[in-house]
Amino acid sequence: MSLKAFKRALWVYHLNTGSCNGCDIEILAVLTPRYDVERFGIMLVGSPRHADVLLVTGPVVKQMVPRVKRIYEQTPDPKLVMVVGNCGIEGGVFYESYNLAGPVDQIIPVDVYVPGCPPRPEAIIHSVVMAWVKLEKAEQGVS
Amino acid sequence: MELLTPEKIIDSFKTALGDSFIDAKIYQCEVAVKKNKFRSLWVEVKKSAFRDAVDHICHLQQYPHLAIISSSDLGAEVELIYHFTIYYGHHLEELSLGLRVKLPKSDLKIPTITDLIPGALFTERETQEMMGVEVVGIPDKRRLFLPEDFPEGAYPWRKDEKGPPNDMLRVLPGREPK
Amino acid sequence: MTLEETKKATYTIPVGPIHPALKEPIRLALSVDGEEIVDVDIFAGQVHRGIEWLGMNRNNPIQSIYLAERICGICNICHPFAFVMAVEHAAGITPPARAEYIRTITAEMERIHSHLLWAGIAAHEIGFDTIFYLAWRVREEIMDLIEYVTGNRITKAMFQIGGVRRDITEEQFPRIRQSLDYYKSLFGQLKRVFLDDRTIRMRTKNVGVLKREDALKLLTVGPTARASGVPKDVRQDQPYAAYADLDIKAMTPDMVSGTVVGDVYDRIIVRLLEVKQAIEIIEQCLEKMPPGPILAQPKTAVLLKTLTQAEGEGIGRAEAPRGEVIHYVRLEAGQSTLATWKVRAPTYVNLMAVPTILKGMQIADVPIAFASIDPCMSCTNRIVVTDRAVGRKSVVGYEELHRLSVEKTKELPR
Amino acid sequence: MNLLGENIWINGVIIIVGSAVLVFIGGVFGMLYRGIDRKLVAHMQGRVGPPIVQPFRDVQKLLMKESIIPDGAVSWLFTAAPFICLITSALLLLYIPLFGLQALLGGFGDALLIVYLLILPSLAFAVGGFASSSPYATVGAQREMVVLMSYEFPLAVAIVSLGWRIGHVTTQLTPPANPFMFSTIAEYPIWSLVGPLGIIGSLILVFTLLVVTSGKGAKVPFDVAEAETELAGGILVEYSGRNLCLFYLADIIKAFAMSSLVVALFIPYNLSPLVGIGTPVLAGIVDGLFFLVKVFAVMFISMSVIRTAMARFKISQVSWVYIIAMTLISLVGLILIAVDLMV
Amino acid sequence: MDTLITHSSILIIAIPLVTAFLIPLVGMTSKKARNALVIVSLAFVAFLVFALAKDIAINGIHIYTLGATSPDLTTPTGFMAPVRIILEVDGMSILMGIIWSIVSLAAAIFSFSHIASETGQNRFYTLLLLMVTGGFGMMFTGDLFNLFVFLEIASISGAALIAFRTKFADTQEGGFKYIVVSAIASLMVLFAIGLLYAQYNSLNIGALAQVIQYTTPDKIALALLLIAFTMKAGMVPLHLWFPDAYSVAPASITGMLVITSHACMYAAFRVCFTLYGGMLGTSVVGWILIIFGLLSMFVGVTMAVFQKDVMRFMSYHAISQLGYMWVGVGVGLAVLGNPALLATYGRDAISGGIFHILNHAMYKPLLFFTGGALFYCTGTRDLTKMGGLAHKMKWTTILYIIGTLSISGIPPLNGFSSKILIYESVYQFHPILTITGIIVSILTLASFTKAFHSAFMGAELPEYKEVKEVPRSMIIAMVILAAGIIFITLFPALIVNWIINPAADALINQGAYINAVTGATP
Amino acid sequence: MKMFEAARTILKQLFLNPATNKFPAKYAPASTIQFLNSVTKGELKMIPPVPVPSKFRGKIALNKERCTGCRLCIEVCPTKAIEFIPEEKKVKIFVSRCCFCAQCVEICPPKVLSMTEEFLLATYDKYADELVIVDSGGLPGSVERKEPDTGAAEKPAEQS
Ligand code: SF4
Ligand code: SF4
Ligand code: SF4
Ligand code: SF4
Ligand code: SF4
Ligand code: SF4
Ligand code: SF4
Ligand code: SF4
Repeated sequence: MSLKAFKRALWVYHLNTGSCNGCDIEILAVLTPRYDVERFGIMLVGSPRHADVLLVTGPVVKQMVPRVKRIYEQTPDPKLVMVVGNCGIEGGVFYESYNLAGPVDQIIPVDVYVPGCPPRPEAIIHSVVMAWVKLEKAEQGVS
Repeated sequence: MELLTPEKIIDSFKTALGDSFIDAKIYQCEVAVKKNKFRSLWVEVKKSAFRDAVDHICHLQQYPHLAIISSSDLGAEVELIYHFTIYYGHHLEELSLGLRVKLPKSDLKIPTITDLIPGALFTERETQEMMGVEVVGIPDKRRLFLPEDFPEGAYPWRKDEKGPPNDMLRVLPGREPK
Repeated sequence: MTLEETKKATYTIPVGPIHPALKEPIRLALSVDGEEIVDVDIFAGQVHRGIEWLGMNRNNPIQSIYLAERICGICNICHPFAFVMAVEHAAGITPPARAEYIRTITAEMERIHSHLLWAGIAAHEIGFDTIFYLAWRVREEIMDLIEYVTGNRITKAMFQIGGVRRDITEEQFPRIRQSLDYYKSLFGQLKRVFLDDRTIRMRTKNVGVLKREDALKLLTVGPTARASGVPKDVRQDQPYAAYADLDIKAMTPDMVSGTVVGDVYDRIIVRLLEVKQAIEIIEQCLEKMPPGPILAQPKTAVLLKTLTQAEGEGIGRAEAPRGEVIHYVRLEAGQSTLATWKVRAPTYVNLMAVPTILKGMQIADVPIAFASIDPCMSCTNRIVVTDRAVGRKSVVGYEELHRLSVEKTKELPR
Repeated sequence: MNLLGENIWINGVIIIVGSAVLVFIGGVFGMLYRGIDRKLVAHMQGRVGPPIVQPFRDVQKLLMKESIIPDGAVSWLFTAAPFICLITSALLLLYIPLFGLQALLGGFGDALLIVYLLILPSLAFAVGGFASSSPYATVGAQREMVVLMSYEFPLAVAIVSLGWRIGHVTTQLTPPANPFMFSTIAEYPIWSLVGPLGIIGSLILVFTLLVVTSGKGAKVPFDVAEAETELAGGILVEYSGRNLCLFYLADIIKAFAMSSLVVALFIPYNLSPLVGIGTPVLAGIVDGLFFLVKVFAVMFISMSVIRTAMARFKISQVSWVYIIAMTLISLVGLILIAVDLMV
Repeated sequence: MDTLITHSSILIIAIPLVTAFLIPLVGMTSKKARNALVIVSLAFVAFLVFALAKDIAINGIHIYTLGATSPDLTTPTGFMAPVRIILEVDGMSILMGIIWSIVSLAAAIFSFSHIASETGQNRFYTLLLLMVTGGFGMMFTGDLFNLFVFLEIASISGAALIAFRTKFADTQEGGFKYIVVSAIASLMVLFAIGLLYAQYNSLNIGALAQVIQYTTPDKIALALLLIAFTMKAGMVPLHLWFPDAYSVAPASITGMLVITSHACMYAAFRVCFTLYGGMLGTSVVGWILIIFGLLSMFVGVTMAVFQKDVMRFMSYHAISQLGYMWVGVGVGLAVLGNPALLATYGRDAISGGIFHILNHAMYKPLLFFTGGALFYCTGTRDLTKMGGLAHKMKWTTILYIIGTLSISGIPPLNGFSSKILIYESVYQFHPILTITGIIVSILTLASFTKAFHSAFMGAELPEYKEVKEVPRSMIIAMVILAAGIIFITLFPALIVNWIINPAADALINQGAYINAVTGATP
Repeated sequence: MKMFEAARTILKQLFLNPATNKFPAKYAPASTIQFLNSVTKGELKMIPPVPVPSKFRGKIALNKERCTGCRLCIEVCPTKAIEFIPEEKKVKIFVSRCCFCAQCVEICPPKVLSMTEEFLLATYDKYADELVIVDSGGLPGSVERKEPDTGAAEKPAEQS
């Protein structure tokens, strides 16, 4: 199975698990004319069923755990998970609380981390490049 | 509507509440270059006269703005401050008015004011779930922020044994707890 | 969602919870009859992070500035702004005047970015993606400016108790003015696009009406209140920082349209006017900026000590793009952490108006009507996952998921 | 209508092979046009936009993805709907003249058949939505039905008016020609039959059809059934992988077919007679290219520009636009043509 | 065989009649035997109908004179006009006969399970067969008075069948309404017959047609006949009783009632084309049929949208569909006096209308049967109470879809073939007719999809956990009709050439009918 | 004419250059690995991201040698991103926890911390070596990094 087309047509579902919105607006910014990731075939979709990539932000509060898992399940294979922002990666400023279950990689497997608080839009694009490299390596590994 | 000075407001509280009026203070500072004044007014009343005090505020302005109820765990008692702002809509005239009531931990009850100020509902619900203060007569008893499965009888803002149970506290992996 | 809910006549459509209204995402349960909304219930706290608790359990108030900043990534000037003011009042610190001006400038820059962001999202909500792109493209200018002035696009980290952390120097003024001129030249076009366009009018006029009475009763703040004709604006009523030196007037829609309806369209007007107002405020600030230090106590370590010894309480109020932010702080002597910290975000109160706004509307109006109070931003649509039992075969159980995730964390294709 | 013609086998083989080729070519061009459309829209929005081959990549990717069937769904319908949707969309290509040639099955159906055939993909689409049993998909499917109903009003008026006017000429012929046949329409283009009033009337009908095309293509402002911000993808919420891909393809083909229909009805001209190219091969190539240009023009106006320049309507506004406004406008067109006939 | 065919027309009427009276006897012995008897007799009747159809296709109009030495001896010596009871079967009548035989057979099979839980089943089948008799009689008779008699037979048995399920209160009301309407219609028919008889001393249609003058009493008679038949057929604005009666009958009977509507429609056509025919030189009557037909289409479909009761919902659609036939045939009637127009589109319009009768007779009973199946399984006719049934009733769902596609005229199904025939002819009369037709069929589709969603789609409902697919006999009955749909779908040209066009010609060609009965060489 | 305002604007836009900054390449390369290799080899040029201003706060850097181990940075860090290494009396910093507030930079008495301009940090491993700062050496722009020379050489507004 070739991942060639897959990697150049990544549809993204954005999932906020309790972030501060900072990362979320930068994710949106990535779609806008200045950065325009649609040129890479990336689209934001409204349903995880259509998604290839889950963009997760936020430190995962307890209420969100089942939802995060369900969305992960609803996303058809093959899929990638990218965590945007340090609070999703390691909790960031929210590292200690009575209502946290994160970080994200404690709940679902994560492929690419995008550190930053929030990362610049280019950093998010860079993470896409990293994802491509990962996919290409996986493909080489298979063949 | 007549705009009273802070001092006059304190006087009007005294006349309206009589004995139930406990204390009041005015905080004032000067801002920026023109040194205009930023003032806030803090009034403390007895719990019994709490509703009268709110009623009185409603007479100072028809729709006083209730910003939030803050609550502090002072050890033996819980202090609630109802943060009002009045006289808004007038340049430089607005006042922040904190209405302070102290509740002994043995009797954590406060009457609702949603009948006077419908918008007080959210903050009353929050106070109820976060501090464990029972708001008597609140029209919507549900929790506001805390999840369904949050343990009964635990209140995040309490600093005593009723605070969030230790096993709930979670320090994300990689950091030691404080 | 249970079965009854999927069932005919009136059924319930869940909106949320992956949505950060308030300080936290939110879930709305809409009871719908056909396409009409008959009832709305709000479930807040879907991603309650316990920020106030965190703040009360941190080592010192300086750390809490950054917590306050992350209450929300959009208004991350106004929360620290209100927070530091509250701490300053509690500890009796007076920031230098220059710092007040710099604070004001950043706050107004944020207002521009936030309103443009909102404009884009609002357009997106009504499916007008071109305007979304236009607004966000125009917004990049202010983002660049913010990055230029503060060092980061989103989280600005400008505030320090007793002042600001970075100066705005004379050399930087031209660059700032250049951006402001850009916006001034563009304002006419923005106004035409938003106020004259056919489809936008069709989707926003008489949609999501909030009457003045209701606005007052439900304690709404910010553009939501002002669009309903309540001239409430902290910058005007109880001015703080450099606003006290300027003469600010609360913007109401009648300034453009002559009447106040309180619908989504009016909220657009108010926000547009405020963009213009913000530009003017920044210009005035640049003009009047006094010289002097930018911190009351430049040594952070000393500041920490002062704060540990301070005792008192204070309230800080700031007019965020979405409305008034209030922080209450109580400090106890000998204790470095905050004794009490209470935050009131504007959406907190505005949200109470949502049922009033939505009732009687169509499903199609929900995104735009809800977005019009600007609950941070609106991903009312980010809702797919309902609690309904469509969970299908669970591909992987929790245990396995956990294992998988741990493995993946380790497996490193280098 | 005579399917039982002689040479049934030869005809059958020709038809089957021809259909496959045609659908393939139509699909490829459809995707290409979708790519161009996305590119142009992006440029109009000040962006670079995806490469033109992007739709091919999307399709390829969707095909390799897992297709999940949700628990609550009526699974056989849920899986059948995308197939039906694609097949019926592809069917359109067989009945509409493409590339300046006759329609492959042109002898078996005419413009009125197309009016009905156009319903099928939308119907399959809606059924798929109903079968997903998700509230969003259900609302989406209901909206799809409303939209379908709404634009069928002006569509019917436009096509029947056209046929009626052409029929005034062609039914007098011996033997009379069916004015709804595309071959007849091409032979007697409406513009050559009518006077100035009729030209205005016909222009109005063209306008109607363009707006209908926009709705048919389910693009903003008429994309209420999928409304991403309201319904999170609407009908398609529960679809994934191959099934989603089929819908995606069907949508692309439908848009292409719809634009070709407008071309076939109102711009049935070929370039080769005009510039006087005699050799059939060359003429074919020229006409084919000219056809692509015409379709492009229709698509650009009815889809790219409209969807860039407008906000999404509410469902009530969609039905208002079509049922009231567009229907009245198209009736005005009909009246003008009728008046033109009298004077 | 020849003898059989010679007598087939009377046998077709007689066999059900005889069987009807045998049923109580056989029914006492065994249920199975009775069911077998019903099937066998109806199947045999169907066989006869097809045989007769073939004969007519080859030899032209079939005449049968009761009591005459030779069945085709219509005019006894010494009489100028036929006096005996004459059956006259032409292309149009036999088309109706074919329909009636198929639907009644399917209805009977459907009833076996559908009615199984009711008491008085013998009575049910007796009535059913009587109704079959009445129907055939109406279609085959060549005599106005006999038409009246058979109409009465069909009406009374129909009313009794509607009210058959006495355990539901609304059935009584429905049956009552039906009988009242029938009685009024009968009275009007009887009065009209009186008017005609008084003038011309004859009741044989052919004979009358030959001599009719179109005097004022004739006009009154025409109006009365038309009102009576259109009322019984449920044309707007005389449709109000229609859903009330149709929705409460057992579904199998509703299916048959649809055909009795067609029979009344047929009677109206006969009156217009064959009886008055060339007399109606102006297009007034045609226009009346067209306008009320359009009204029926629109009112029917818009009323249907609001119905929650699945059977009422379908009844309104029946009204709407009947409108197509009125319009199609009406256009033909309107241009009957103009041979040129008749040739360019009039005949096609009539063919379309008639073809639509055939198609409607397939999909509408099918849809009523699926409605009955839903009722059978859920015990309710309320669409809003149903849901998620596709999970359980796959066959019913598929059959419903076939019916829906067909009624909405979705290509390539049969409903489309007839509609397109109508559209492509009537637009030349007036483009609005075609536009309305298309729009109504879209509305039809929309409302059927809505009902489809309410009943079949969505998650499974807990209250229908136990629901199973309906019994096999009901499925078979529905499949018979679906097979009819598919057959027509596959070979529309065949059907049009062999059945529909002859029927249309039979209507247009008044002379042939007259000649057949008066014996003059055409 | 107002109604056509939008259409005119967008049609005009059709012929203008898009506002997009094409980092790192206009379209997705067929093979990213090859693309990156060619970039390292200098055969291809990567289109650079929007330049960062001088005050930009990117990945943190630490001059380990001069760290005194005073722990003030730990005291003030809001994310617990800084860990003390007791054996060496030095600190290490986890970039994947940091919130880039630079508060530690400000408080550090010997000024051995600084924020660099590096922000393309995406990674497969959040504890990768480059994201755990132990020593960045005598970093360009650590102590040496001057207060921003403001105003000079700032990029002008990028868009029309
Ligand atoms: S990483 Fe930072 S900016 Fe991003 S969501 Fe978390 S706290 Fe907000
Ligand atoms: S700020 Fe208040 S509501 Fe928000 S997370 Fe913290 S405690 Fe909860
Ligand atoms: S109003 Fe919203 S965006 Fe602004 S700070 Fe509060 S939560 Fe953030
Ligand atoms: S885009 Fe992100 S921050 Fe904005 S509303 Fe949606 S989830 Fe929230
Ligand atoms: S995903 Fe949601 S919030 Fe984001 S752009 Fe789309 S609709 Fe808006
Ligand atoms: S920059 Fe801020 S968050 Fe990062 S290590 Fe320094 S103090 Fe901690
Ligand atoms: S503050 Fe500076 S010197 Fe002190 S431990 Fe931290 S890095 Fe080292
Ligand atoms: S120890 Fe005190 S004097 Fe020395 S650098 Fe730190 S704060 Fe300044």
